[in-house]
Amino acid sequence: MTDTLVRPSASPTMLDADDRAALVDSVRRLLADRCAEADVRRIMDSESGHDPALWQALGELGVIGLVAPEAAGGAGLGPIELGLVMEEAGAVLLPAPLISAAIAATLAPDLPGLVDGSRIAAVAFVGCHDWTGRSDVRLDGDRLTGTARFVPDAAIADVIIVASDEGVFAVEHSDVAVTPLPVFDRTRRMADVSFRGPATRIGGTSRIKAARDLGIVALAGEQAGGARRMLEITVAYATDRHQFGRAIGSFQAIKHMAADLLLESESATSAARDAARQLAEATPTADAAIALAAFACADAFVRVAKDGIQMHGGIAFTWEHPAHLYLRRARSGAQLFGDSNLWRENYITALEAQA
Amino acid sequence: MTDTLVRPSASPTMLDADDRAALVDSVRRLLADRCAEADVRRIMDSESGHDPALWQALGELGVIGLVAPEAAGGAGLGPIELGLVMEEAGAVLLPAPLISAAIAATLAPDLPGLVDGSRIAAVAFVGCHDWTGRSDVRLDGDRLTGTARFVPDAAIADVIIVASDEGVFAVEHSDVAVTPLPVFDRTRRMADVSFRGPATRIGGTSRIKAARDLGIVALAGEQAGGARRMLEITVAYATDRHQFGRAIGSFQAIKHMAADLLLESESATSAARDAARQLAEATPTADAAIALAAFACADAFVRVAKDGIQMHGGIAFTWEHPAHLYLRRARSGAQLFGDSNLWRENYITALEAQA
Amino acid sequence: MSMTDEQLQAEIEAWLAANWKGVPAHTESFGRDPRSEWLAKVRDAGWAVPRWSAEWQGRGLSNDQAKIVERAFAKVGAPGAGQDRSNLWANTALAHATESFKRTIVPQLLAGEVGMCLLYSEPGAGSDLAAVRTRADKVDGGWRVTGQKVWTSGARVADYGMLIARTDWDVPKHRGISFFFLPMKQEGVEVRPLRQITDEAHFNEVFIDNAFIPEENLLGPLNGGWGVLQTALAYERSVMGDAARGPRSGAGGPKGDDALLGLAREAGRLGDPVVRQDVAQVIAWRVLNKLNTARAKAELAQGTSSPIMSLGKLAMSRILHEEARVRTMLLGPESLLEGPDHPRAEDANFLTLNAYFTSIGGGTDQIQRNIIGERVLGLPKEPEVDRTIPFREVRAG
Amino acid sequence: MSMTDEQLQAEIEAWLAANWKGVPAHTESFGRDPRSEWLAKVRDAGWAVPRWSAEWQGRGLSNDQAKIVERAFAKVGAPGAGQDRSNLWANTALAHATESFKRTIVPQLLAGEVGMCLLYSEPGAGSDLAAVRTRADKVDGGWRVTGQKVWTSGARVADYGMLIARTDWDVPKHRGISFFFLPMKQEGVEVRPLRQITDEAHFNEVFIDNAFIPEENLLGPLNGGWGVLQTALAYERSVMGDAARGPRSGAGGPKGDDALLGLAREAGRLGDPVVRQDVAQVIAWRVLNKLNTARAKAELAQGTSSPIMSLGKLAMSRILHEEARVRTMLLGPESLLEGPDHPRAEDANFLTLNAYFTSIGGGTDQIQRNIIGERVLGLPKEPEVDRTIPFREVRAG
Repeated sequence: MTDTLVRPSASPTMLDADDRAALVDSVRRLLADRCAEADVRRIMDSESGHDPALWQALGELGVIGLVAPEAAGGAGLGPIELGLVMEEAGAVLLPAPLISAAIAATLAPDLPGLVDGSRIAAVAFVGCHDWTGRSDVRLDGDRLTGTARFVPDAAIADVIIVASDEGVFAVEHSDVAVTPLPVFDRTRRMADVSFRGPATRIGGTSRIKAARDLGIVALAGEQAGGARRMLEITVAYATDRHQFGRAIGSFQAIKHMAADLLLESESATSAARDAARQLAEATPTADAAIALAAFACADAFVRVAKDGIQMHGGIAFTWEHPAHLYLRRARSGAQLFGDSNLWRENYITALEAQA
Repeated sequence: MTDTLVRPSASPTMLDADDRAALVDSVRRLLADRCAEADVRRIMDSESGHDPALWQALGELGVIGLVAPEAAGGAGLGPIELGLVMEEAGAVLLPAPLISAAIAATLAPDLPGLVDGSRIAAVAFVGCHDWTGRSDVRLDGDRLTGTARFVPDAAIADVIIVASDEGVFAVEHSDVAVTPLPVFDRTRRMADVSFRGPATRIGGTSRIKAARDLGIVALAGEQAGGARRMLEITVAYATDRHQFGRAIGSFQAIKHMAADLLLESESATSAARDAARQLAEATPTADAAIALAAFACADAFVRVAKDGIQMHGGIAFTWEHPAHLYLRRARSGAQLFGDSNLWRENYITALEAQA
Repeated sequence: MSMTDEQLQAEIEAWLAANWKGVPAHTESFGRDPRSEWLAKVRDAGWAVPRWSAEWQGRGLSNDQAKIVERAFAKVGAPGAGQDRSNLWANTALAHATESFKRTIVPQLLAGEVGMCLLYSEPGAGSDLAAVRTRADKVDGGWRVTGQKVWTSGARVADYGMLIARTDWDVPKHRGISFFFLPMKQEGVEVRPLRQITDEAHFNEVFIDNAFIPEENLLGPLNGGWGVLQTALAYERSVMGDAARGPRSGAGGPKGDDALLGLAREAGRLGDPVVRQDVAQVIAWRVLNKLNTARAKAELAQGTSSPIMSLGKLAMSRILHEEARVRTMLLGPESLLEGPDHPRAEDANFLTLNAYFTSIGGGTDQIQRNIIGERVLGLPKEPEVDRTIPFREVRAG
Repeated sequence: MSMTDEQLQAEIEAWLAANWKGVPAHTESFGRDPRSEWLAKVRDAGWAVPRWSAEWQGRGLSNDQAKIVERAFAKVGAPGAGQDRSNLWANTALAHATESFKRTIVPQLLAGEVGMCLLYSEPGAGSDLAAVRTRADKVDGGWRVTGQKVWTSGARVADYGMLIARTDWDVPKHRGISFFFLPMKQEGVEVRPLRQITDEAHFNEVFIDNAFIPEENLLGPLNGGWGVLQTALAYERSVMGDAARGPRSGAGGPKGDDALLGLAREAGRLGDPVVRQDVAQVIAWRVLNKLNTARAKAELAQGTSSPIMSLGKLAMSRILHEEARVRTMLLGPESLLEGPDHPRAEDANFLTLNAYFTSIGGGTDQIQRNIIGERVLGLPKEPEVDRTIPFREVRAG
């Protein structure tokens, strides 16, 4: 794979439709080549849950630095392109720290090595954006103390970026104690991170919400892509599999579930792309759009994965079938920035603020 | 109809299975004779919404005084028998003030004329049992002032029984101002009742909760019976009606909805009967059982009525088809002692109290 | 016809400036159009059907130029332009009517000079249009028709009904149907209003007893009516779009996607976390449906076929039923009421019942899921028991 | 045998007092039973199958008297009584096996001296058992079998498998199936554990390659296996009852209908009104299911057939899936974890996946809705495309 992202000519933050299609296509081809189901299972079963070679390939394609500024060596693209790339990543359950990378590119664009993937960042949201409700990290002079819970990608990270109410800090891996967590979705590793020493302040709080929103947009894209692929897998099975002398997809019980799931997965896609667009354009209604994507995409992916297993029947109850990997991924994403009830609540709050 | 209730021999409050079956059968036969769909429509379209001849027949059968003490001329039966009778009443959408009569028999067993139906009672719950949340009736010396909202059967009542936090009062119809309400379910009339004069105190507050609970048991029975009948009507139609050369009930879309609705209507029946039994036996878990019946039966009836219309297709979108009458009845019952969200909340509270 | 866009724009604007003075509102969707005088003028000027040839009173414009016409009309609020895309009746007649009949009827249809109605559905054949049992028997000079139709809008004022009737009973059901313009104003056609569960009467039953159809009123080939119907249905879908109506009362509170939010606030329920969850979900579904539609349109505009377009009706059905539930929850006991003095209750109850207009009308949700499953997702069809046997032998009703 | 109830009661109690000293726990549902010594004693005393005749080691008791036996055993916790109602294998063999085979096998089955497994499901025929493609071809002295079976519990330790296989390919699918006791301990039978989505392996795949079945191991008539299967399935349903398992971890918090309430309290979420609604609804469904079951049993006891009995599995499926959702909501991020250090998360995640054991296993919810619609509500069956054609021509897999 020697493809490299088409760099935008006119705008630094948005590609035209053709360039966007080329970007998506190049990512899709890389993933088809390097992230087949067997690869996902190999990576998932490895101790680290990380494949450095795949990561390097993503770096070479420019995906890791997708939203990093051009000045920092990134592609300088925006939420729309990130969302589309994540749809591809989500479709194949890519086990790679791309969401962390996107958030880090917003919070810490100048940290060396992040754009090309030679160093990996994990991000701990603590304080008002702590979606776990369980972290107790505080600033004590120039030192951070306490533990950040459920930090994605922390065990493989070279640097932990802490987004707190006191500002953004960077801490080297060697200065923290990382406790990898036994996670239900082995394609998305997490760890608790305990701080006990000096932290480098790399910014104020002004970018934290934008970074979190970008993370949600990336996750929403991943979920939409995952939902669509799970539905494709299910529809293909329902077309091939025969019972009672007929393809099971010819039975209304299956056909009608599929129709309902199409509505879910297409709605998720619309929500994810609209949130990306509104974040890119900084519209006045962007908060609502992001909240909507946060719960609509999470719920859609969980539902498509769940009903998709049911539609398969026994075969999807086996470890060898990929269906449960989608359900696991859907469940981990559904907690990642707070659950759907929280985001429905946030959605109403955003709508009230608009009115 | 010259049937009269089998009087209980051994117990004053509970029939054995055979006598119970005979009771239910006699009620069913009366209703088949006097409360066919055409009768319901005639009564519903009348100004009062009440059929004195039907009421008299119910009185002669002993149904009006079903739960009134034998000493007062009633049948002296209990919640179990009331619930079974109400299942029959609900099945045919009987437009008659039976629930009010049952509550009145508990609150005001000694008021003349109620047991045989020669006088009709309406009951206004105000104060802590005010399910409307909108009544403002207060005791001022020996006078009641303020308005009780949404009082069932008030416009045809000879006496209004007020169940308040200060006790139970009886007020003659001539001493109140009754404003009939334009109701969506014309088979269950309601009115606002404004008090402006003297009220006779007929009891303390001790029986109010039991009376309200009995009302819920009666309503739950009505809802279970309504749900079962609506499902029967729907299944019969799905068996007869042919589309695409097949009975529509042979399509999974219809068949599977019917299966789900059977679960709903049978669960409602179980809930209604269990609440009746626990109230009759004054079990320690009766509060929970009554709360469960309150929301489970209301929700089941609404769902069966709603999905039943959908399963019929266009024919049930016409006024002439009875389906919408069941939906209207389901909707009115679902508010009658507070809505399902309230009762789910009460259920949890009751479970917490048990634990 | 190689006018530039600018020239075209200038010509329309000048024409509108000279001619457009407003018209009475058109309230009944299907009856004779009170704006006929204006519409005739639009037709005669070539704006009614700009994509059609001059022979049919069009201008032979490209789609892009036709859109310029439509936009100019839309800008001043004038009706009647672009009927080459939107007029179900005229398009069907142009495509399928006999030469003699369409010469007469198409110009009249473009000017709304004749009222029209649809005579497809029957009491015995709701979702299954091909099971039509209304019969048309050949007689001298035409056909004699007997049967019953339902769910007909505008039948009381219609001059013609687009009718499907069975003309051959000895072939499989799709192959014995013919398509006609039935003259409605004759003995033998009786229209009775149909009372809906909402206590309105927007629809009629039409009883047809030995009514006459002239030879020239046949559309398409004899026994080829199923094909004509398919193109007519396609037009209809594009014309009618989302047929879901809003709240009935004019005073029923805030409008728009987040009307529910306003209602919840009005009702003092916005502090209840349970209410907030349910209100958020319904608003979300409404917004998602709009986003889906916008995405489908954008994809169609780019020439990509979009699977999403067919989802709108199903989505709307869920939205309407669920919004009715949430409105009821917000109102509590107030939802027991109806009538003009209780507009919020009236809205909730009307919506509860009228939601079936969307979930049943124009193909039930169940039929819609079949269509999505088969045509969009490509799932195999059910075995059809009645597709190959003579209609006489099909059990129906 | 006209013993009074009191005499019977006394005899059992005396026998138990003399013989019952406890047995090792039986952990594997289908393997060879470690309690065989005790079970053989129960059998020989006539308590194992009290309703059967003495010829089959029973006592010819009435149902009511047999219940006295069962209750006496239950009281002291002794297993083995009342297998005339509960032992799937022995009942099937007694009803259908050849004389020579059942003389040997039935006593062994009653004492758990042979391990058993079920060989019905195939990778190509999940819900559609009649579409079995495992073949049994007649050879001298018996049959040779080749095929593949799945979802087999206990296959690793089984001595025999109850097998359905196709013995005639030229008749419609239900009419070419035979039912056998397949000896498992032979070359040609390979058992491989099947890893479930829960990362457990309760089930196996069984690969059968030219394995031998002796003549006498045929149950019921040749090609009459579908009928044998129906009676075996009926036994199985009554034996297995509700097969839904509870939470996997032993330490996963409170048990019982209102376990969710305890979990919500533990998690500090009981103050959240949204949580309270959802928890209430799930508990309600659990309680309603129990009430339904109790009502069904009461109706059956009165001799009225009850439509409710068949609803339990479908109800349980909804309960389990929804409880998994609510547990997840209660735990929030904790639900991301698994393993013994996180029992509450382990329970929620296990339940999420294992709920499919109920909603798919033993007939999917969809099949269950068909059964309820057709057998309970009496709705007409779907046209079956493969019921009358030779199995060879049926598309499957």
